[in-house]
Amino acid sequence: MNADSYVAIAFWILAIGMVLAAYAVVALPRIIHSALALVLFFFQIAGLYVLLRAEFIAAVQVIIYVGAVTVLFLFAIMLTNRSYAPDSNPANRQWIAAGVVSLGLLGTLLATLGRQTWPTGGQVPANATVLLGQLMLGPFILPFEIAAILLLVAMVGAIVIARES
Amino acid sequence: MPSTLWLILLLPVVSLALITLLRPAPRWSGRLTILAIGGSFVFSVVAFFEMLTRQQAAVAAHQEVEPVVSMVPWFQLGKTSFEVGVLADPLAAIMLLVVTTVSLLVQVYSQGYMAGDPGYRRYFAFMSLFTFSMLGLVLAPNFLQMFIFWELVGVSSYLLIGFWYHKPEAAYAAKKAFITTRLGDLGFLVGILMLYAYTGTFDFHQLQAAVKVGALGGAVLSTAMVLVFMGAVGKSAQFPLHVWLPDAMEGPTPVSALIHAATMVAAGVYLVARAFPLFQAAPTALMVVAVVGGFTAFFAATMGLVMSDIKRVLAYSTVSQLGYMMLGLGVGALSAGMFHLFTHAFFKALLFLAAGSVIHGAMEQDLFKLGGLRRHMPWTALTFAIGGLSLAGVPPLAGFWSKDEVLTAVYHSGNGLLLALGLLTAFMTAFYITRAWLLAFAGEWRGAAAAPPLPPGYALTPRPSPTGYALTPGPTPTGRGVGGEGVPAAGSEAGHGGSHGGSPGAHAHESPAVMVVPLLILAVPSVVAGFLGLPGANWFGSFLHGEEESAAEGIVIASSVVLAGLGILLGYLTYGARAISAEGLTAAFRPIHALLVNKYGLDDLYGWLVNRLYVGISLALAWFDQRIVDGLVNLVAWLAAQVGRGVTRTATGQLPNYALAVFAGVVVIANVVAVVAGR
Amino acid sequence: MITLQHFLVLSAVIFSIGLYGALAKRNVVAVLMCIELMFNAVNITLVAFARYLPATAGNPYGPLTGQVFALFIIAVAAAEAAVALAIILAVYRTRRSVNVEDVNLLQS
Amino acid sequence: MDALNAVSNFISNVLPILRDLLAGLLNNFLPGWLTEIVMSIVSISVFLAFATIVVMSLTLVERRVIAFMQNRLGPNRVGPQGVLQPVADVIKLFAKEDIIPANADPWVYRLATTVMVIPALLIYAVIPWSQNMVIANLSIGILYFVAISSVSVVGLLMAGWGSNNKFALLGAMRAAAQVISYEIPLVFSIIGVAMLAGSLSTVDIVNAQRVLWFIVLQPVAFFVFFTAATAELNRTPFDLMEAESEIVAGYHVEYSGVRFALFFLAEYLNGFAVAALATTMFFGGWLSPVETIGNWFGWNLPPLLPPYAWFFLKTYLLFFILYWLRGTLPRVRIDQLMGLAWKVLLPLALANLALTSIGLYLYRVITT
Amino acid sequence: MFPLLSAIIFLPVLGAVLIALTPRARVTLIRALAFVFSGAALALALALFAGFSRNVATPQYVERAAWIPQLGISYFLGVDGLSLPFIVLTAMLTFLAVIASWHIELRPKEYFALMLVLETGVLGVFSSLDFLLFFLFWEVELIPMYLLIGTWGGPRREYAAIKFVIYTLAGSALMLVGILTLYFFGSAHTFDMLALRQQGIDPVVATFAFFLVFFGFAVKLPSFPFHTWLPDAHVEAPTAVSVLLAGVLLKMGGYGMLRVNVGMMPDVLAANAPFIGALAVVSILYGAAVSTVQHDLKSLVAYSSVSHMGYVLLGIAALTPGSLGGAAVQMFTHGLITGLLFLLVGVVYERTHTRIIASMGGLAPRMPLIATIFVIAGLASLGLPATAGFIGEFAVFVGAYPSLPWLTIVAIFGVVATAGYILWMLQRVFFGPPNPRWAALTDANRWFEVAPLVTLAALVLVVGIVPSLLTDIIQASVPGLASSPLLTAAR
Repeated sequence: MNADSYVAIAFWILAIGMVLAAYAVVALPRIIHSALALVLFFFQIAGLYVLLRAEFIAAVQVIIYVGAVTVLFLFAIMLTNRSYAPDSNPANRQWIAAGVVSLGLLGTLLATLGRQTWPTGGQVPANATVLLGQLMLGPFILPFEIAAILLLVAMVGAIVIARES
Repeated sequence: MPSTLWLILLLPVVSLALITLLRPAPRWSGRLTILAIGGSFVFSVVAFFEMLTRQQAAVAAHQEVEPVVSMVPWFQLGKTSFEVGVLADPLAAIMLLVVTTVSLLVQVYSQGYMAGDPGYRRYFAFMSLFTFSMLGLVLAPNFLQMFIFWELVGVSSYLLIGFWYHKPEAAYAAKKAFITTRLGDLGFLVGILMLYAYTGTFDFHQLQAAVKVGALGGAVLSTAMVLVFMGAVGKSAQFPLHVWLPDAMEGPTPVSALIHAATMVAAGVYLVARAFPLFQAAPTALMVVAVVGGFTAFFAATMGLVMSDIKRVLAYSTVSQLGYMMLGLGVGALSAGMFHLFTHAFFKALLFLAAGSVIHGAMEQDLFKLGGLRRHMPWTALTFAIGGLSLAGVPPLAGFWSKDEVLTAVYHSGNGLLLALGLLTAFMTAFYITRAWLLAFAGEWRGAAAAPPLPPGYALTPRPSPTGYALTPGPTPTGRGVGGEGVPAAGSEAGHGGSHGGSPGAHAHESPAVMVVPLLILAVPSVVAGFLGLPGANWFGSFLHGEEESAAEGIVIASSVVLAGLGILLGYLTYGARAISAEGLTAAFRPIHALLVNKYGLDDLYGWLVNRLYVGISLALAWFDQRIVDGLVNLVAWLAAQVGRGVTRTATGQLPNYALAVFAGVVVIANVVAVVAGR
Repeated sequence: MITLQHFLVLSAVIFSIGLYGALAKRNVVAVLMCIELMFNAVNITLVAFARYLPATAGNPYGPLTGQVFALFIIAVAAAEAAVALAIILAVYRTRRSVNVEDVNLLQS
Repeated sequence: MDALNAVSNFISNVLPILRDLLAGLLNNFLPGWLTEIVMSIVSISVFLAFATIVVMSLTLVERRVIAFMQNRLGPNRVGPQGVLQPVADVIKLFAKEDIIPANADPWVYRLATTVMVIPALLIYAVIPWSQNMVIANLSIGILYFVAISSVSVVGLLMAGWGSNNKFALLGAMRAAAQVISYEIPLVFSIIGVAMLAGSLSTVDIVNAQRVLWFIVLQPVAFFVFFTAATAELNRTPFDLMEAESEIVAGYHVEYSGVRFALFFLAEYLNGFAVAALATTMFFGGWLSPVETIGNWFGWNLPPLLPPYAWFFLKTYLLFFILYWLRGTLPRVRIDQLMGLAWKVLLPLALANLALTSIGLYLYRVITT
Repeated sequence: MFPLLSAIIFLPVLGAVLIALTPRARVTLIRALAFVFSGAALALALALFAGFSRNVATPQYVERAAWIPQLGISYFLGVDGLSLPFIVLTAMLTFLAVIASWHIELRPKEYFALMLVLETGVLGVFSSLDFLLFFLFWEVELIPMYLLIGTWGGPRREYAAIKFVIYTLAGSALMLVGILTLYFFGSAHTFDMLALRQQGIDPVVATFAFFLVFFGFAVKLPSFPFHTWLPDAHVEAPTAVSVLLAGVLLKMGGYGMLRVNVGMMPDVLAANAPFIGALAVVSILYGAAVSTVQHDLKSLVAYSSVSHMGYVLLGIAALTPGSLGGAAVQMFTHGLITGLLFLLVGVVYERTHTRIIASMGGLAPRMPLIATIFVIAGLASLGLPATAGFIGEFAVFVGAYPSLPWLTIVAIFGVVATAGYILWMLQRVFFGPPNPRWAALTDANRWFEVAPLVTLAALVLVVGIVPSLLTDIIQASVPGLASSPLLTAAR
């Protein structure tokens, strides 16, 4: 019962949970349930990040996805869909083709992954969060600033678009 | 000496530049031109005598005379250095003399002839340009410069023929002249390129040296020289490119005298003379020259027999005489050809200027409408007669000696057919010039003096020139002030008073002194120039060659004199004494007459070739361009549009469809890449 | 022993599920949610790479850049979601529908 | 002295010592993994009991304090001075029927309470009761708090939606909007502290205040934090989503019985957590002020109280401020609410951040 | 060192920006800005001309800065004897075009700004020594041209503009493939044009790349059978745009061929010389023949461009030092002459409001200055000595004859055909009896009409009489273009 085992247990619980949650997002007949499944999914993925020693990302994941994005989704659903009917999240006409393509992509990805030998044994530095901060404000300062501008623009844009004229 | 030559060359340019840039008063532009050309003339004389001294020194030393050369680099491209410069040898010196003399006299004459023309200044600018170009051609030390000035005299000729551009015929004739000569220049250019490709030089003397050392010769040289001769054919109006010259008479008469009789058309002859050492090394080419010359001489003379326009008669005569010169050169007699050029320049200029005087005085140039002018314009009649007799080859006038020398050379060459052609030509020449003189000066006035009709809105300005009515718009009679019609040229006022509206014939008058004096001056060399080349005492030939020519042949002299006499007699009998009915002759030879009047149908043939065939092909190509080439382009565009329209159906506007397609594509491509890459 | 490959397979599975949803859902919000699924699937790979790739010489941050990318993706995803939902609201106001198939102005 | 030190150490670290004792005991006869599971269950039970007691105490105190402020008595019948009143309340609530509205979305309706309570409990993982008494000393502790507290928004919306009641939905959306809006100044105010401490870990932050509490350096941040937190907690004067006069009782209008109790529990747990974090970030956490002040003058004063005692003392004092506010201030209007967040708190927080950065930079320039 | 080239290239675009910032109503200021900035570019170009070392074959005034070093792409500028004449020509013609556009009434702001942007694009093409930069500028030039034709053009302007753009884009798309082929399959793996000259490449691949690039340039040149965009574009384009199109844009094609096809792949060119030479000869004669029967004055001049650019192609195909130099000279002189011709057509059209040759006639007495300059331009166009037209043609012939004798001889017939259509056109437009319909017309009498005409006419004569001004520069680099090490190795 070493650390690896805990990681393995946690991974499998999270992985199965995530796949189920993701499937629920796609499959649940009510859009609000899908959204809630998405919340669950986001939470689990945060857990996965913790497993991957990316606590900061995990926190950000929760703050942004659970705290902001999902809320936006829920708002959008609540503002646009007043119905509690059980078929608010239907599939469209091309769902079979979509399934085929998705399975094809999955097969392709899995085949590709299977053919490759992947490196093991990397180590996340202990002060990862600090390093992350240095990275963001050092080598990645430009993308960082651009992301900031992007967010500003997105914010202004979202307000302008959503405002009732 | 080089500076003299440069001065000769550049003085007309100076006048051209001054006229163009300063735009002086019209009469000043005329005076400027005369001054410049006078300067050139003086320096030409200086150069001639200097050359004479050198030549005598060379003869004394038993050497070939060394030409005076002065070169400047022009530009360099690739491995070729293009150079321009001046070259003077006896040939050039004589030609300079001819050109400047005739030019000077014609300019003086023009002051009277062109007086009051709205394009007076332009006329003299063009004349300066022409003189410059001609002198440049004469002084050219290499084929490149020769070609350049060759083209420039061509364009001067174009500008001057089309001087009265508002006449459709003039504009047409100008274009025809330029394009026809350019056709010949094409051969000239290819010939030059061939020579250059084989020797790497354009220079006459280096080419001669190449021939001497055998670097150049055989079929290559022959081909090249025949091609070069094509240029001469075009410029000297030899068969089959002679068609432009008669039409070129649409230009002002002094232009015809200077350019299309005395100097420019002789450039072809000069070219052959200049390249003579090369021709000598290519006997085939020389043979071509002789045959073309001989045939042209005869051929043109036949057409001269039936022309009714006085200038056209002279034009065909020019073609014919140029054929003589070519014939002379072709049989290897450089000095004979050049000598004929020399004398011909004077008497033909004289003839043209006299004809101009006739036109100026009588405002008519149709021989069958003229008549009896000897009473009204005696000086003109006299000088015309002198020129005519010289042309006809009546001893001891200049034409006799030079033509005789040519015929002698032909005789020596042993080619009987060419000799026969030459003699026949002499007969016909005598006949048609007699006919022309008699019709114009003898008898009674036959024409009217009505002014030609005018397009509405334009007023006829009283001007002495009948061929170029001056047109100025009604509301603003002075236009932009180009040569106001009220400005009289020096000395041209005299005798204009009743120049129109009078009774038939009564209005004809002698030309002003400024025109008559050049006639008289030109009459002198027309008479005496031949003594420079007397058989046995051929100063001319020895100057050119540094050695004596072969002696005269009595039989040739005799037969030519007899034939000329017969020609004159026949002419007199027909048109003077009316002993033989001209109409009867015409009727008797109706098919031939018709053929001659129609110029052997060559003009029609060329017209058909250009206007029907070439334009037809061009129209077909234009259609091809529009429908096929562009059609293909548009077809591609149309196909693309159709494909687009077809593919548009897949644009359902449904994002999921698009996304599905994208990812399906991703899957397919990824797998294809994986399979292809084998990974 | 959980290796990188586990995460990658998980990511692939989730990505495919998300793709299916994005392609097959009629509700725009659902489509967007599925796109978020795909984003997150990608993020899993990035963070997993950051965890498992060995550090390279000369780069003191090592594969931590994977986490940086994940952060940027999160930021962009947030911006995207905000704008997309604003658009959805705007569209809903004019068309009274959040059905993807009703938004077909692109149709020729 | 050794004995005294040992006693003092035992008192200071009573819980870790007990835990290690128990774990060592269990290890003797259980396999390692089972020990861990048992220990986890024990810890969770202890924590839950503790949380329940805290909340019960808070409700009681609140009612008494408010009553005092309003010049009345408050509950004083059950037990001495009414200390057992919360127990009575709990029994009453648990005994009530769990009603699910007919039109509700049952799953969402039920899950909503869970989603509300679990994050409230999870926050406590990073609260440092003392140097060693912290459930998980995460390197991103404060961020963890922010992250977890934001989850409750989902619970709010679930409750509002699941009830299928327009008042509930409106209340939920108001609350969500409010919470999200105030989260932004909240985070910005935290960053100032994090910058001063150079760490996001709660323990590190407390340790960074050994010389000076951050309330001195970051008064503005504290103001922003506390205001924003109050708003996040939906407490007066920011309790618009439960404005009875407008939307009856907000998102939990349909809830009753044990589910209502859970909402209540979550609310108070959150409130206490906020107070605890404010203590941690601005008031030196478990650090004894006596010791700190003594250090200024070079005196080696005793801490007087165990660290967790100091911590609780400070936390309760801060929570008292919340009572105080409730007793003093009227409810704000919705536009004032949003305006305060975006136009006052956010600029303040940003200005504070900028000043802190400059100050830090200057400090570094001066000291190095 | 002062970045003279960058300054020349980007001054116009700076002017365009300033114009864009100027209020729409201040037309005079807009014109003045266009005048000043194109004039400044011209002044700098003349400074470049003066400072250029005539006896150095390699590029001068080089500016180089890494741009995308991973791909070997750099911001690499320089002038050599090939590019300098065209830089000067571009600057000058744009300046004159700005003057000639003085009276534009429709959206002058956009017009002048676009014209300046166009100038930047073209100057960039002529100055770039990096292939990708070259391509970038090549494409930059398209859009302003599209808008200029499409907005200020004649009745079928949209059709012409789209045709122009799509045709050129088709060419440049293939050219890009060619560029990439050279990049990926060559040994140098660079976009540096100088380094590309030295690189080794598989002959088959080189042939492939050669024709891809060649097609792009042949469209621009334009060579038969890719020329049909040209008459449409010219007929519809406004005067000044036609001037630039013919005077400058076509030169990009020939320039590109000299720079790329000759400079980098002379061996492929040598192998295909008969084919390309035949294309050239067809262009010459076909262009001349089609010109002859055009009804529209402008499309006549346009087709004459096809014919004249055929000489350029012939010079390139012949691949001798002289013929390459001749091709470069011919391009420059064609720029002057055709620019002048289009200006003249423009001023005539301004007055007559028709370009149908048949409806003109007898214009010369009404507009003597225009007629005089038209005759000068026409004579220059037909290659009269002492005008600029002669130098290029003659040099091409002299250079091409030893290499491709028969094709050259056939091409010389083009000279006669040119004389035919030019003189016939002059005759029909200006000569003959005065047409009362045109009795009220005036001569060119406004400074912005007279100045460009006189300047260009003077230049046509100056270059014709003192060609060494031009040839000294071209001689510096152009004849050596074909002597890449590769070619010498192949032979």
